[in-house]
Amino acid sequence: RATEPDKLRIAVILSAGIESGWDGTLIQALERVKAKKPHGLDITWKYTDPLWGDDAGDAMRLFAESGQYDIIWAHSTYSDQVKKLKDEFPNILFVVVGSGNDGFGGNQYWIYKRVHEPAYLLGTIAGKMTKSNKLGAVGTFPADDVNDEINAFFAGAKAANPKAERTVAFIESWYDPAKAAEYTSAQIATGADLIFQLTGNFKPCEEAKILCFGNFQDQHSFSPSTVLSSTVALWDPDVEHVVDAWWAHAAEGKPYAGNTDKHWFSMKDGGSTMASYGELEAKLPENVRADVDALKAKIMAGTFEVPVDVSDPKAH
Amino acid sequence: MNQLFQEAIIVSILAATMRTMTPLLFSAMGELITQRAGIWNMGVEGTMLTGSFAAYIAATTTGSLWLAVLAAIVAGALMGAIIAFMTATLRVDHFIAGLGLNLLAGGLTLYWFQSYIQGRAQPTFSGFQDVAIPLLSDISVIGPILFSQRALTYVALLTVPLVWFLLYRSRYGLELRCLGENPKALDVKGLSVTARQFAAVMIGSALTGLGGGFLMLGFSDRFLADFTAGRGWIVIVALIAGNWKPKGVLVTVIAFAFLEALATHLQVLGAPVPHQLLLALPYLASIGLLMGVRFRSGQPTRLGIPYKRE
Amino acid sequence: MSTALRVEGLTKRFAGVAANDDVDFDLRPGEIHCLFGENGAGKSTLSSCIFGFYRPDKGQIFVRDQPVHIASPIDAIRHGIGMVHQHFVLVPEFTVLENIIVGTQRSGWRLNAAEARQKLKAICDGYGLDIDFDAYVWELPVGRQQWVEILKALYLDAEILILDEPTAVLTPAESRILFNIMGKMCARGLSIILITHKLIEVMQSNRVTVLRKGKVVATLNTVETSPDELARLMVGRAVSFTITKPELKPGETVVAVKGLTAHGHWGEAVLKDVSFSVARHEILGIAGVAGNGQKELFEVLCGVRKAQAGSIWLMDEEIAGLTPRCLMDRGVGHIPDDRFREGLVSEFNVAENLVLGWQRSAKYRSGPLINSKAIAKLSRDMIAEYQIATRDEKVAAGKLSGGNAQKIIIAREFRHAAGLMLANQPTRGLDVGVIEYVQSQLLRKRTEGFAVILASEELSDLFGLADRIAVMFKGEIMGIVDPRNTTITEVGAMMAGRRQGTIQ
Amino acid sequence: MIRFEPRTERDGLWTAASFAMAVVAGLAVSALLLASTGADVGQVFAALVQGAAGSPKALATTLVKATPIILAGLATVIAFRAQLWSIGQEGQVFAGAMGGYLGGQVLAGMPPLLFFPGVLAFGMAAGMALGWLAAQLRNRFGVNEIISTVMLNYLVIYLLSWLLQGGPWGENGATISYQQSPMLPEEAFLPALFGSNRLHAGVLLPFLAAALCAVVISRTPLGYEIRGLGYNPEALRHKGVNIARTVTIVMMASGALAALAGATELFGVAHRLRADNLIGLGYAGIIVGMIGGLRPLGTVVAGLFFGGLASGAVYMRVLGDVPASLVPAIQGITLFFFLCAGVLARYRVVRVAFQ
Ligand SMILES: Nc1ncnc2c1ncn2[C@@H]1O[C@H](COP(=O)(O)OP(=O)(O)OP(=O)(O)O)[C@@H](O)[C@H]1O
Ligand SMILES: Nc1ncnc2c1ncn2[C@@H]1O[C@H](COP(=O)(O)OP(=O)(O)OP(=O)(O)O)[C@@H](O)[C@H]1O
Ligand SMILES: [Mg+2]
Ligand SMILES: [Mg+2]
Repeated sequence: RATEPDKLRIAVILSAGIESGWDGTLIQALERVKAKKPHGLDITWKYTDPLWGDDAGDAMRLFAESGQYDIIWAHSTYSDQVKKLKDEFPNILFVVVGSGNDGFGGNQYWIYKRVHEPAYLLGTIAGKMTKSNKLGAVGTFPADDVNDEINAFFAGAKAANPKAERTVAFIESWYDPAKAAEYTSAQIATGADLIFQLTGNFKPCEEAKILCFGNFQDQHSFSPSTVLSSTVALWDPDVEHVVDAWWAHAAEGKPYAGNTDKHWFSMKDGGSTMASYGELEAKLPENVRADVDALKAKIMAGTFEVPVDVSDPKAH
Repeated sequence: MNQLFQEAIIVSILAATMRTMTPLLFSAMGELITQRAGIWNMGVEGTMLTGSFAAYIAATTTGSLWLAVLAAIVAGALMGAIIAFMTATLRVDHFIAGLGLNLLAGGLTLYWFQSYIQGRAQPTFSGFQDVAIPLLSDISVIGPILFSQRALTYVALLTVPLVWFLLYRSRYGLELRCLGENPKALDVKGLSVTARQFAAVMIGSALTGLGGGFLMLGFSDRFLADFTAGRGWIVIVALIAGNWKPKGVLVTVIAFAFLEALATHLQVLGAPVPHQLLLALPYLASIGLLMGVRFRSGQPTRLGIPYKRE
Repeated sequence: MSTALRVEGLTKRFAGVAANDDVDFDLRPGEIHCLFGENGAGKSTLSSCIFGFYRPDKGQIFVRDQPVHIASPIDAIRHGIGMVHQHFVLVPEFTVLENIIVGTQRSGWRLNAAEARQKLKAICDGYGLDIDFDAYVWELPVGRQQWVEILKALYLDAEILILDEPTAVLTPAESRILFNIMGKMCARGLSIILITHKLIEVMQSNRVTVLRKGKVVATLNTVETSPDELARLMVGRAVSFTITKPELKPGETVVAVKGLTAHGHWGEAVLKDVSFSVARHEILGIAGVAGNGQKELFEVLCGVRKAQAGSIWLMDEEIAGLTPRCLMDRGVGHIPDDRFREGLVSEFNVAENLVLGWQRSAKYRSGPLINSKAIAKLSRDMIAEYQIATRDEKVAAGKLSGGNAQKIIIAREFRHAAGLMLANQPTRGLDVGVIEYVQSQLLRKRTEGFAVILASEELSDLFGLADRIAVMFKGEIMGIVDPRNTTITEVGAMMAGRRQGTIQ
Repeated sequence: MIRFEPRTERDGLWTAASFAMAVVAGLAVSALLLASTGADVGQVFAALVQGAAGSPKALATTLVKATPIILAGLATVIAFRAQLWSIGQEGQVFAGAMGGYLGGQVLAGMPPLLFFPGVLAFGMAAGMALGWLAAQLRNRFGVNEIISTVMLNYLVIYLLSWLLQGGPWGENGATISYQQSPMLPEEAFLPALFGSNRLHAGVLLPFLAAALCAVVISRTPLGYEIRGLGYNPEALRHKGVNIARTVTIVMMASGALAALAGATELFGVAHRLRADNLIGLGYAGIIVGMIGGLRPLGTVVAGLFFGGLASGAVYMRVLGDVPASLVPAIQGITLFFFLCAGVLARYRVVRVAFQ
């Protein structure tokens, strides 16, 4: 290339809408990366409403054909659609995210997002703080990148408190607050006194006056009196990784080399973190906080590895 | 699993039954009024959804839950007006009008919702809390089940005798049932069938909308797409299975809510079956129950048949 | 006041066709004025226009010589007009009282049942009527339901009463009571418009207006006319009322029923140990007040109802329990009493109705498809043969008048049946011209060698047509008599529950 | 004074005018809705039209999107014409995809001429089984078909969830992943037409099916019985038609048509079994069947209209910057105007003189 590019335009195809943790955190990461101006690039982006399946494919094609975009970032499971497009638009970098995809390599980059490490930390807190020795988790669908969190949460709890028992429920829906509430209440009725809430409804915790944990973004503001902490997805390393790959191709002429295996940035790499305790910090016993901080430090130093377990979580 | 018979779990199941029942009961009573007036409104789902949405908007803009309740009622009545216009005035096929309403309500609420939250964090609200009735709620076992519920749960239970009284003891009820059985009998006495069906559908739909409103205000803190998730269909099923009688509808709604609560708790207790089977339990059991019962159909004779004079 | 009600130049069109064409009509105070005319002549339409139920296209109505605007039944009721419709406008699920008071109360939340009950009781006492106000209407026999209809009008203080074919569903005895009461009403100053197809009843009125094809043909003082003249005015030709039945020797037995017992929906016995047989060239009449098992008997015979016990032999085959399809294939024809519910699909056109039940027959198919050409041709033949008054075979059956709809059923059944014809009330509600025609067709089948089972509430018809008459009461056969040596009174007594032989 | 009076005969021109008015009114109200949220109306509609019919590719997308909707619509037509109020299309679409998937496993390796008819037959058989079940529940146990079909919808959807998650059909590999089956082998993709990469051979099915339905309904004894069943089952019973049998046939035929939608969607579009792209097709079919006046031809037209909207929707979202849900809103609004037009078409205005 004669001149190095100074602009990077990204089209993002959302999966649930920016109000959701999954999509919202990506946009926030984009803002942060943009501010850093990697390679001196002026990064701009445009995102769609939630689109699925073939509609997502059509949207990708539209973006690709418009010639206006350098990276097309499909924020959910669209590798089937990308497969049809990637060779037709070899200069565009396609990103697919999360479970349910295949790695084709080339100009398709497959980004995985696991927040199992912070989930393990939350589990540690839960294991130490539970009085009933019963913990609950309410999930949407038992997908790969949901199971890893739930399993890690309970693994952390078990390590901290061998007596900790677990209850798990799936509502089989991405959105049904009423059902979510009922499953949470049922877990509380079985004696669970700390809930890992992946379905976003904290009302039952408020009513039962128990603490719970949010997922994927800092959900403290959703329910300041109950959400002690949350797992938080940070897409910054993913975005930077993709931007670098694009730069290497566009500015330096290197071929794209998308991954064919699952790859994710760990907590150590800045791919995820645990939200602060906010005003609930006082509820956390000093020793628990110290233990969690120590564990976190070990994870960050790479001396402790949280195992990835994506098997179907069962109550026991 | 053996925890199932522990008192705390049983109480929780029954308390959950009461909660789950509430929105269904409001909406089913509303639909009962509508159908007894001869209008087979298939738009329950859409009406409930609109009620939920209106409640959400009102709750997040005004901060008042009771204004939100009012908004759900008004929104329901407006949906009722659409249905009434299509069925009673234009005499369009009732099924078509109702299914169309579902489509319209699904699209409009989502469109407005997305416009409402565009470019900002989704506003939330804090919904109804349980109201413990003094003394009564302290009774062991049944106290938390019956007397520590959200205020609207008591209201919902109250609508059953009220609707019964309206239908069977008031002159409006007699006229209303006449609309469903043989509207011509009112027409030949010079009373406007259309006006009465309009009133009935609007009042019924207002209640249906309130059911959707409760779903929002009692269970959630925010609106989402397809918020009612098929509960409108359960309402219609409850009406048929309840044989169009207030008491029958109450019983079916409770039975359905109980099955759902039971399935929820079974899953949480780790029943050794696929969780999908537990989720399907209320539906499986409903079919099974209906295969067993036989009764003289209480279906209004002219239900769903547009009334034409000439 | 010279007239209670007057109509000038009233025209009412349905989709362009005039059902009433420039009708002039007047009703004098205290008189019974008959409207007489063929099926579809426009009698009900005229009544409905007066009652404000239909909006006429043209014309003026005067009540007690004052021009009035009647836009809805509420106006009519306000002017003291009451109407009993040709078909019941009742809610079967309501009690008698509820049926009467629904829509009449103008204020208050609660039902004023007690007040209404008193007012009704006064009305009933005045006319010597006895009716259980708390019975559900579905429990009542049709005759009683008619009283409920009349009470509805009286309860609204009607002074001008329109009765549209009230006697079509009444027994002769009930009709007599009705006429008695109408007499009392007139004596109290009520004026009555009566629609009926029965000439004996027309002759009991004060005046009669004859309608034909929507136009008034004549208005006559009843004493100055005769049944023959009325019939001629109505149909436009002479009608013969005497049935001439050729003497025929019964042939072999076609159908034999033994010990037939059937249960109703609630397990009650609706047929008890019924036995009879019918031979070729024979018409077996079934007499009885409606609701005494005739309908159920026909239903069992044509296969739509299961019998609990007993046997039915058709020629040499036991047919009890066979489906309607099997029986139709064995030549059983059936004219049901409820023509629009059981005999026709109103939304289907005439041609389609003429092959109802035979749509799969090879005659009307070409390959897997329906052969509409063949059906159209057959239809045109049958329309001509049976003189069905319709524009063509593509008109929906529901748009035809009752008489012409009945002709479709008769044509179809006569065309496809071979051997046994079941006819339940085939002439109910028909005008005299059509009755004459239907009766002649039944006799023709008899001559051709059919066995015919004919139920009718008109004893005179049965006596004219039947070779033997079986009298039914509460699901039982009280006896089978020979009309040539039995009187109508004797049969009437059996219809009320006396057994044959116990009559002196 | 003027008033509305029913027409005896349909007036083609007036009918067309009524529906044209409905389209205009529907779009006008939709434009108001758009304007109410500050969108650029012209741009949005331009994008919509471009995406629906602006290019051969757009037209192909429209056809592909219309295919399952029309098939489910025909399922509605058959059932509703017999006044069997089946709401089971949704579950039957799922069943069709599931049956087809099973067929794909059973018939793997067969030559295409056997394979594709075979898998479609498997799919249809699954839908027929559901229809049969609802019919039996009605005939034997008197369970209203609205209830049974609504319930069966839930059951089928949960069954699919189990099959894909915990059951035998989940995507293999080390992990149980998203709820989806593995990708079908390439030779199991419905062949493409005209070398297009999206226009699969399945798009021909709705037209064949519609023609078949039209002939069956209006020209065969069975169709006669279906129509009669809708109008007056009692008369049919008296005239020797086996009502229970007819109900069973109708429900099975309806199930088969809806299932065909699911199977073509699987083999023609998604190429793997998953719920996402099947959700809502059955309900859309009900609406389309009804907008089509419960006539096969009308259903095809209405289905193409809906397909166009769905296909244009993507353009609209991407180019027009409006919320995705505008399309269902437009669909709902136009549906209501269509219903009004249907009424209007049957009336005419007359002058009357009566005091
Ligand atoms: N609602 C209607 N729509 C269209 N045409 C009608 C309607 N009602 C009556 N007609 C037509 O008007 C004509 C007169 O009908 P009407 O009911 O007044 O006859 P009728 O004299 O009462 O006959 P019947 O003795 O059979 O009761 C008939 O030809 C009929 O087809
Ligand atoms: N929707 C309609 N369109 C056209 N004609 C109609 C319609 N409804 C009824 N009619 C006609 O109106 C007339 C009156 O109908 P109605 O049912 O009152 O009496 P009927 O059919 O003559 O029966 P019957 O005299 O044997 O009791 C009949 O001629 C009938 O065919
Ligand atoms: Mg009449
Ligand atoms: Mg008549």
